[in-house]
Amino acid sequence: MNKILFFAHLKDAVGEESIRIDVSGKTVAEVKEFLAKEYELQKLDTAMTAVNEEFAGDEEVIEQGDEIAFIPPVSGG
Amino acid sequence: MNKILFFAHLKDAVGEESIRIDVSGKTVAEVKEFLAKEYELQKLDTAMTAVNEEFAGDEEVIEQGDEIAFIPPVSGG
Amino acid sequence: MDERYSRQMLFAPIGEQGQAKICTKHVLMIGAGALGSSNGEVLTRAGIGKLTIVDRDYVEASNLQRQQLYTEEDVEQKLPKAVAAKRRLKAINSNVEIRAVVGDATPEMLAELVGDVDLILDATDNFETRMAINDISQKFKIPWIYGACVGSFGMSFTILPGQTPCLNCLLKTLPVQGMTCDTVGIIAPTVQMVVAHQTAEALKVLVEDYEAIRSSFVSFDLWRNQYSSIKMSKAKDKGCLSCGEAPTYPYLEQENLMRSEVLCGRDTVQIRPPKHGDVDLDELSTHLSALRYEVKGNPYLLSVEMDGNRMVIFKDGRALIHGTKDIAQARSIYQRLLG
Amino acid sequence: MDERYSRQMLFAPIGEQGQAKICTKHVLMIGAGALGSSNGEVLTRAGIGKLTIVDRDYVEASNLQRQQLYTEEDVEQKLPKAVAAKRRLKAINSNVEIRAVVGDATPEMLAELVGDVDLILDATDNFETRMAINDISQKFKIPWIYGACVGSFGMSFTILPGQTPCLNCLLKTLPVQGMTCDTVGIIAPTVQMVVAHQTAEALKVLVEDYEAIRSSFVSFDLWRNQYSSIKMSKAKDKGCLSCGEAPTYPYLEQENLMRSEVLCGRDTVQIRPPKHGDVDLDELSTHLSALRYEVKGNPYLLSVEMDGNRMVIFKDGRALIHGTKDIAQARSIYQRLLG
Repeated sequence: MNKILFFAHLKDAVGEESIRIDVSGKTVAEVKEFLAKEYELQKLDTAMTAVNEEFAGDEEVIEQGDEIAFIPPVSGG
Repeated sequence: MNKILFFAHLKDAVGEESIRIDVSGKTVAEVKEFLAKEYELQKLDTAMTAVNEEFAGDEEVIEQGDEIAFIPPVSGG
Repeated sequence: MDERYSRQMLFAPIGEQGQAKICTKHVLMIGAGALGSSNGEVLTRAGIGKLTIVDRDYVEASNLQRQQLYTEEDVEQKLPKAVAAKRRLKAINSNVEIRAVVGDATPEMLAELVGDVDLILDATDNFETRMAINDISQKFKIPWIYGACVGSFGMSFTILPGQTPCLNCLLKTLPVQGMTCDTVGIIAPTVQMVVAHQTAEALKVLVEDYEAIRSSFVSFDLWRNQYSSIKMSKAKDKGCLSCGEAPTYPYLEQENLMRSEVLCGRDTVQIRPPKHGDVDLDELSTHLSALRYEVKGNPYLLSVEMDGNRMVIFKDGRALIHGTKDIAQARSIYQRLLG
Repeated sequence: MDERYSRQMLFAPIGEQGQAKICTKHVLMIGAGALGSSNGEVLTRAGIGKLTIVDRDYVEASNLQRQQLYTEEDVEQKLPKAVAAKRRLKAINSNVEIRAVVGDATPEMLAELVGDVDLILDATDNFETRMAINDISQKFKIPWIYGACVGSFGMSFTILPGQTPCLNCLLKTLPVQGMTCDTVGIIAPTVQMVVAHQTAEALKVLVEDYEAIRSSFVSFDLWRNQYSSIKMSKAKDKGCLSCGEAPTYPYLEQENLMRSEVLCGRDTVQIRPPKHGDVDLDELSTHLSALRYEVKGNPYLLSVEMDGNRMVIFKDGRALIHGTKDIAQARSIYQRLLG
């Protein structure tokens, strides 16, 4: 099982701060694609991904128990 | 085993951000007394205590695996 | 108005309705130092209806490093902070009604000012005033937001009467000696970070978005890269004399307050803490020497020369401030050093 | 000076030595909007030697809700932000040398300004300028501090050439459309919190306390009560064209920049992003309507009336800004809406 955390407006789009779902074996890119479809999230492809509070690239493979978070970079200032 | 986290100037006084030590079975008050002696910390009696990121009173008993943190309230402004 | 607050109304949790609420609300802010400057500016820019500012000090050179409403000219004129703050805030937003009160935030004064107040913002520099704010908040059912900082370390907690634990639940007793900005220093980013938390919570209270209010106690250290958020519901104490089932509001009572009196014919103010404490004179001496004050002492007392005053501090917390008959000034000096 | 910075020198990690360093350092700040106002004020109060401020905009009423250096008078006078900022900062600390540059922070300008600069502070409102700052930082080996915010959400990351990953490692490509303060709003506490992180890091860089520098990427949401700190060392990409083994500094090259040109005889500026994007016109239309702009559109383009200008945005990111021949103004309008 994995925990997926959503930050900022992603939290509102999904409707929850976190969900529990098994995505072990998938790459980060595949998880993004899956979630984008499931929750109609448009901007996941530009979101930074953290696995267990550490930066993860698109090709990283998720393991059992990993906690995944998505941080959408913003440009305002 | 327990993990004890030190914030702010307590981190400098102890010399580390966290230590690992078994204090299960002791109350929060007893842990404070023990640490105060061990590390010559004067102000632990007024520090707020959190166990597993939740407020804990002086009489609360520590269990195996609990993570303890001390936050010293300050008055500046 | 639409144009001025457009970016704030675009923020969905505020919107037009939230802005309309903000514009009718009255905030009482205790203190116009570092936290007060910055809190006051954020709320004034946000367009609150009325802001009452209470402060007993005047602007000094050492304030300029972090107290964002003040300029070199305010220092030259030795303006009271509440007055200098009002002047700048009016230039920023002339629509906000601002009342400047120069004086000590005693329980009596707080009770007088609190009439139509929707929120009390803590920007004081000592626990005694905070405990009085805490009791006033409970007695009159007005939310308040605790904020404090020293060095690179800061904290905040939102207190809603009838819901959250109160400051007395957390502290149980008045800490005798805390670190203060006058003893271990302070950097401006710490102030900004406390204020970010306080004003975000203030906006939630003002637009009545109670679900969004932070129920945890936040603390952080910007130099040591720490951040912690502690769940607080277990701290609520039914027996608490401030917020429990049979409240007595102890910090509004004379016997629990710091007493101060002008000593007859001596140009000296005596200050006595409510309980006999145990001041660490060695540590205090080290800090004050680092501050370049001339410090002499023995195991029973410490004598400090500072800016034309001489303060003698005894081990039990009692102090004599020589060279003044002004009680508010003497209390300010005392609390800046002893927290 | 001793008195003025006494509370900052009392803070042990700065001390007298740190203060002496701060007073000799030169910071280049790009942008004088919300982040720029507050960053500039903190550093000026802290007593940095020299501050160079670059900004292309003038003060507008909608800035006052969060841009802390500006007053109603600045709006009336339509002062350029860099000029108004300098005026206020000089009143706050006349010891700091302040240079105000009114203009667009192009790669050429950045390369010219960067001579003796010790640190670049990011206070811009768009990724294109940030990527140029990032390449300049790598090319000239100058640290920079990324900061950004929108709504109640903000983030910061400290980039040290030769040590940490850079912004190009994280983003890989320029995001076509981000949320901006002009499309989804912003509250002032978010600004203060980003600035708290940026200025704490700035002070660490200026006093050369490299051990204390935060190596994680911080992001937070003050309304949703979130805070996250992500370890970043794995993000460092050896093949990165900005900081890798064979850097080409792509965002300093003309072909990767947004192009803009005055259309001959038409009082119109055309803007073309470096790559064909895919703008979500529906979403943009919704945001702009909420902002009370008059918006018309079809599946291929959107036409927006705003403050005397009309902007036509095409689905590939190209835009025409009618009613101006001023390229800097046109770029500002474009980037405020499209990020």
